[in-house]
Amino acid sequence: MGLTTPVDLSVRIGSLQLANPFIAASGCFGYGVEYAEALDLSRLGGIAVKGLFLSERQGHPPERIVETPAGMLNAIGLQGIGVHRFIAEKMPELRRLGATTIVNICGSTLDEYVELARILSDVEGVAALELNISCPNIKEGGIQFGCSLHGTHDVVSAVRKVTRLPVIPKLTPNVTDVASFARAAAEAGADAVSLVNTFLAMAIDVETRRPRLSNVVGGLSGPAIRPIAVRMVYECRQAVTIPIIGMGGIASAEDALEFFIAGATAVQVGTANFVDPFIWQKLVDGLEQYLERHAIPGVAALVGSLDTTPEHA
Amino acid sequence: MGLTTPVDLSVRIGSLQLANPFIAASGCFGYGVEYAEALDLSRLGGIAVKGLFLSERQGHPPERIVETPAGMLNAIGLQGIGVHRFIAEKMPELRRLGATTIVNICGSTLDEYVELARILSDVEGVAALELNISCPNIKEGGIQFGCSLHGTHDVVSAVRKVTRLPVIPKLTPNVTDVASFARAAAEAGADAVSLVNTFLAMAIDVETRRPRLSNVVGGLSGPAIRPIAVRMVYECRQAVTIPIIGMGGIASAEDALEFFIAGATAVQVGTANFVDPFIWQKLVDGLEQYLERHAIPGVAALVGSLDTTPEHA
Amino acid sequence: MPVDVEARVIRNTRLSPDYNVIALAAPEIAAVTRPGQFVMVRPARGLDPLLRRPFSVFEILRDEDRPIGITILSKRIGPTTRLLFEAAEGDTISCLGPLGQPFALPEPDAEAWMIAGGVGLAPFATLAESLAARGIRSTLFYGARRADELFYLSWFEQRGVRLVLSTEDGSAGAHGRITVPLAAAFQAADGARVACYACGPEPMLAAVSQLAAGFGRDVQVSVERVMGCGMGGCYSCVVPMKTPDGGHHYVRSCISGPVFAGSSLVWD
Amino acid sequence: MPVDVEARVIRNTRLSPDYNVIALAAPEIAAVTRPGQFVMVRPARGLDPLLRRPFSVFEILRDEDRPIGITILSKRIGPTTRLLFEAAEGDTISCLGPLGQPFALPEPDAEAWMIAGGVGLAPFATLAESLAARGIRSTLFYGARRADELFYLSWFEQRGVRLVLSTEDGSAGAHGRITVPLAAAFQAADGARVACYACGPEPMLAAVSQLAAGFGRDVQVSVERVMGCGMGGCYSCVVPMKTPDGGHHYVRSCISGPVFAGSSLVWD
Ligand SMILES: Cc1cc2nc3c(=O)[nH]c(=O)nc-3n(C[C@H](O)[C@H](O)[C@H](O)COP(=O)(O)OP(=O)(O)OC[C@H]3O[C@@H](n4cnc5c(N)ncnc54)[C@H](O)[C@@H]3O)c2cc1C
Ligand SMILES: Cc1cc2nc3c(=O)[nH]c(=O)nc-3n(C[C@H](O)[C@H](O)[C@H](O)COP(=O)(O)OP(=O)(O)OC[C@H]3O[C@@H](n4cnc5c(N)ncnc54)[C@H](O)[C@@H]3O)c2cc1C
Ligand SMILES: Cc1cc2nc3c(=O)[nH]c(=O)nc-3n(C[C@H](O)[C@H](O)[C@H](O)COP(=O)(O)O)c2cc1C
Ligand SMILES: Cc1cc2nc3c(=O)[nH]c(=O)nc-3n(C[C@H](O)[C@H](O)[C@H](O)COP(=O)(O)O)c2cc1C
Ligand code: FES
Ligand code: FES
Repeated sequence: MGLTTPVDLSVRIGSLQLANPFIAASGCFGYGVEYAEALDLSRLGGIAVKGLFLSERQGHPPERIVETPAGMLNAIGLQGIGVHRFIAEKMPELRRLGATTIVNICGSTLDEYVELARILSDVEGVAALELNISCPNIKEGGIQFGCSLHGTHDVVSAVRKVTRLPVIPKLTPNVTDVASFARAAAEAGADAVSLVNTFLAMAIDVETRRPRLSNVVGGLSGPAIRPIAVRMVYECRQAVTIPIIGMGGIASAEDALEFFIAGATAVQVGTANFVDPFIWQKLVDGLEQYLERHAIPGVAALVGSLDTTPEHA
Repeated sequence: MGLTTPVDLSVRIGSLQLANPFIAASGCFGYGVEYAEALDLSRLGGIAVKGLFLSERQGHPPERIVETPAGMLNAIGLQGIGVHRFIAEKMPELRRLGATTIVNICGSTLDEYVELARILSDVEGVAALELNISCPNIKEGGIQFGCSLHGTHDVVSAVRKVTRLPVIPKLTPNVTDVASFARAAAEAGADAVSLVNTFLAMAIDVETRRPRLSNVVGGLSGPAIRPIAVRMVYECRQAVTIPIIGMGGIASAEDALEFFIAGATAVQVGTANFVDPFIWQKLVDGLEQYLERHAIPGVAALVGSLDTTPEHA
Repeated sequence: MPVDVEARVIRNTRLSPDYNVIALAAPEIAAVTRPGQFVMVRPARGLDPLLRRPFSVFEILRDEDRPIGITILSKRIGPTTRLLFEAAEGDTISCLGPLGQPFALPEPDAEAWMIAGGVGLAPFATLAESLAARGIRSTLFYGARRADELFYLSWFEQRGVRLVLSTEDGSAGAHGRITVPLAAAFQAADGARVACYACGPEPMLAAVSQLAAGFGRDVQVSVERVMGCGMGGCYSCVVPMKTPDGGHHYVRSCISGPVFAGSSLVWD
Repeated sequence: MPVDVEARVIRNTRLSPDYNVIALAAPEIAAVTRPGQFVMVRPARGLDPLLRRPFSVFEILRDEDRPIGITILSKRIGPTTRLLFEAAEGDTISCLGPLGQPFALPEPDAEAWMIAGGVGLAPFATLAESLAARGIRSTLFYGARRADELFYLSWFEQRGVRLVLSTEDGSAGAHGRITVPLAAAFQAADGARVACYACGPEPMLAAVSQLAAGFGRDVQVSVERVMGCGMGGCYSCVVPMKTPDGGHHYVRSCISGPVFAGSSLVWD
């Protein structure tokens, strides 16, 4: 890293301080503990654990994923152990390992979100709540909030009332104007917004003329969606002042830099973690080198620094 | 092709009969004549020519395109020669070459669409009108209609009144519920809908911290978007009975088959034509072989034939 | 602890127009892999294909007993296996592993039956070596479509493995599925202590599990599900495991498997 | 009429850590290409990178006068040029062409100056041969960063081309930009009939065009814009061409170019 003044990789999301801006995306990193053998979890900026309902969920039958050009579809159906088993079985290890744990929560009703938030607020080691109101793969949960401005506002303000943890609604990209959802979330008291969740999509096996996913439709993630996700982060940056956690197809430090420059304070990495579970150190190194090369003191100075003045003004 | 009964590749879009279901997508095939030296244009199902305004347009300054994972962004800005020069300079050759010419029209106002439709209705050799109400790259044209149900309805019914040509509004994917737009179009008297236009997106040069496109944002096309486009065609198929022209990332006969099975009667190919201008014969051959192999008499029998019954019902 | 190795291709041997064995320099993986474990492989440089794919570790390569690499037996069915088929000496292939739960080895006084269908042969080379090292008598029941898709027969014979073969077209061994000679063997084995292992297409695993159950026996099956990550991160690779109430729950075959007791899974 | 050839790599010669010359078997293209034309190339098998990229035809390869292929001079700057750098003999590369408007050749009594910056050398090998075949005296003004990035000097010398070199670090030829010796040559040429050709980075083309204009001369410049299709389909590759009213309109450099009169374009 040379002998220059060390650059500052830490970022702040509401009251939450992250050592670096790289967070494992929900549903792409299990409950975190699965990676504890391979990685030092405390070196990640944060870990958004797999979406949790109040109770256990079975999820969809296989096939649950299919690769598509530069991306993948998933319709896992939020299989999960439920919040109580999570607290009992996973949180102790996450605490022990020093993971900055962001709990991604899903409900079928507003009351369930509130209940989940209440329960988790008392749990040591929970750093923030990410409200999954954007999962495209299940009928009953979340997305009816995420596709309505009122729904978004209501669920955020209801959760806001019962917790002092940072509240981070996760926005769906499957809307006409994502910035208006960021605005609704901010007005309802969100500490930050995260985006994007996956794009509703499908793939067909032309030999059998059947959907490739048992759930028929699934969510598209991976590099394919990155240009749309960057645009959405940029639009939200114009609309709100709260921090934005950007994601969608990040597979390298350079990809992450697009999001910071567009307006994200931190980023999540999902699909690329499947391809390279050791990506985290590479992201940190790449960002550090970039900041040093450009003599930028820290991530904060980079956020939203896109220069859109015409080239020959 | 063996000695079996020839399969029927022809399809019908309203009053328009296409020899095969493969149409060159608007903006991706110039005015058609550019390809006349390399291809026999009469062998294509149809050619949707570059979007035309009433008058000439300069378009955006370069850079106008950038490659992204399995896709590309474009912000051409609808550079074009205007409808009058098109009729005078390009239509005679298109007629001579036997091209089935679909004219893609764009207006800044409803009246301009009507005027364009009126002018083109009297021109010999114009087979259909595609209403571009979905270009994400220009501020003044089309998209204000394409992102509003009323706007879509109004422009389609206004055009409908002045022409007997098949009217095919082209839908944007940048909306929450594309099927409602297909419904609005059908109710307004559209003969078919075509979808998808490109996804609003952006790419950033992290070294200069400037957008890669002069227009800042552009439209994402290519294989990357295919799973989303297939899903949207499938949704529209549930919503309307008029034919659907599907597109978005088709690069092989197999890709096209996904669209037919999802509900498209014909398809357009854009970006893949850049990669392989000789793709048309390969698409026809691939489709023919598929139909023969599966003993399906023609494309019509394939359209919307997706089987979504659970695997172990 | 899995490691990610940019493994150099030492050798790529084509066995047929579809099958190849590719030798990869990966001493870190070779040193610790146990029979039944797998690696997540990515031969592409760019984004196509994007995801890794799972492959059993076929052989452990040794240089005077020092583990230096592994081989993969691959059947060409899509983009990754095409790249593996075409890989040239000196290319590098990203290789993450070893992953998953290995086969449980039998007590020294048992014998072992390995039941392979097609490319399901892959986990049994390392298993055969481990069995031989323990002095356990083993038999390979090996079914394929045709005689020329039965590979590595002498390799197994040299290690003292008894072979029972079948082909769908009758061009070698018994005519038909491997379950036919296997049923006869179960019949004959009577009360003998036999550890059974199976790998192959899922209908074969189901049939073998049911056959074994009929004789009051169990089989360790190695299942092959589409895997997004191989590390427990994505929940794509689940298999339905029986629950006491007669239902099932989904378990991740990458970390709880790929080896399961055949009797523990729901086969449909 | 352009054709698409799955061209076999005959040879791949690395000239430096960044530059290579790749020889491709493409007789159909070699037979009809004229100096200044280009091909759209795609070395990838999968979707990454997706689009073709434009490259000047560098040399025409002949087997006893029969055109059998072409070469491409490539500078490694991104994914396609990386694949071209790494391509091995026997690989195939999809190659669409010839495309674009060629250079206009001068009258037999004129002399010709080719002005190349860096990889802008590429269109001048075929041009030099055409000039030589017409008995036209030619000079290559060739600028690069360093001496070891001046390639094919003896190739041009063998064909009777006079060389005027410059390097940015002064390690060969004049120190600095090629416009310095070029300006001197314009000065000296006075009223002589000279056809000027230029290819290189756009700032160089702008400088050369302006320099020439100052001496009442014009230059045929070959511009290098990002191209989506190379066939006139996409309107990505436009350059601003002067209009009589003092404004400009955008013309597609793939079909109206890549060769333009330097005086016809707007340089900024
Ligand atoms: C633990 C494990 C070990 C394996 N070991 C080997 C091995 O040693 N040798 C070997 O050749 N293969 C093995 N496989 C299967 C191998 O992973 C697939 O063949 C591989 O994913 C194909 O990749 P591809 O990119 O070539 O084709 P893909 O595009 O991934 O697949 C082509 C088609 O086959 C289907 N498919 C992919 N994988 C499977 C599967 N496992 N079962 C059923 N359908 C599938 C896909 O849905 C697709 O339709 C193993 C799988 C698992 C889970
Ligand atoms: C008519 C024509 C002839 C050409 N002939 C040659 C040749 O003979 N040899 C050769 O090495 N190159 C030539 N080029 C340039 C060549 O097309 C690019 O170098 C190539 O596209 C790089 O592809 P890539 O995938 O390696 O990198 P890319 O990812 O395509 O490009 C890497 C970076 O360089 C930028 N870039 C790409 N092309 C250009 C360009 N033309 N000008 C400025 N920036 C660019 C991109 O925006 C990107 O930021 C020619 C271009 C044209 C238009
Ligand atoms: C297999 C899989 C499972 C996911 N599960 C969840 C989830 O439980 N909760 C959630 O909010 N997002 C979930 N997501 C979405 C990701 O967190 C992320 O928003 C999306 O994948 C885009 O990022 P990427 O392109 O880096 O993967 C899931 C994504 C994948 C691929
Ligand atoms: C360079 C370019 C220019 C385009 N111009 C137009 C246009 O003028 N009118 C229009 O309706 N669509 C236009 N489109 C959209 C395409 O017609 C098509 O809807 C889109 O590219 C998706 O298809 P594809 O993935 O096959 O390219 C353009 C697309 C590209 C890539
Ligand atoms: S493959 Fe991802 S959890 Fe098993
Ligand atoms: S490159 Fe497509 S029009 Fe020139």
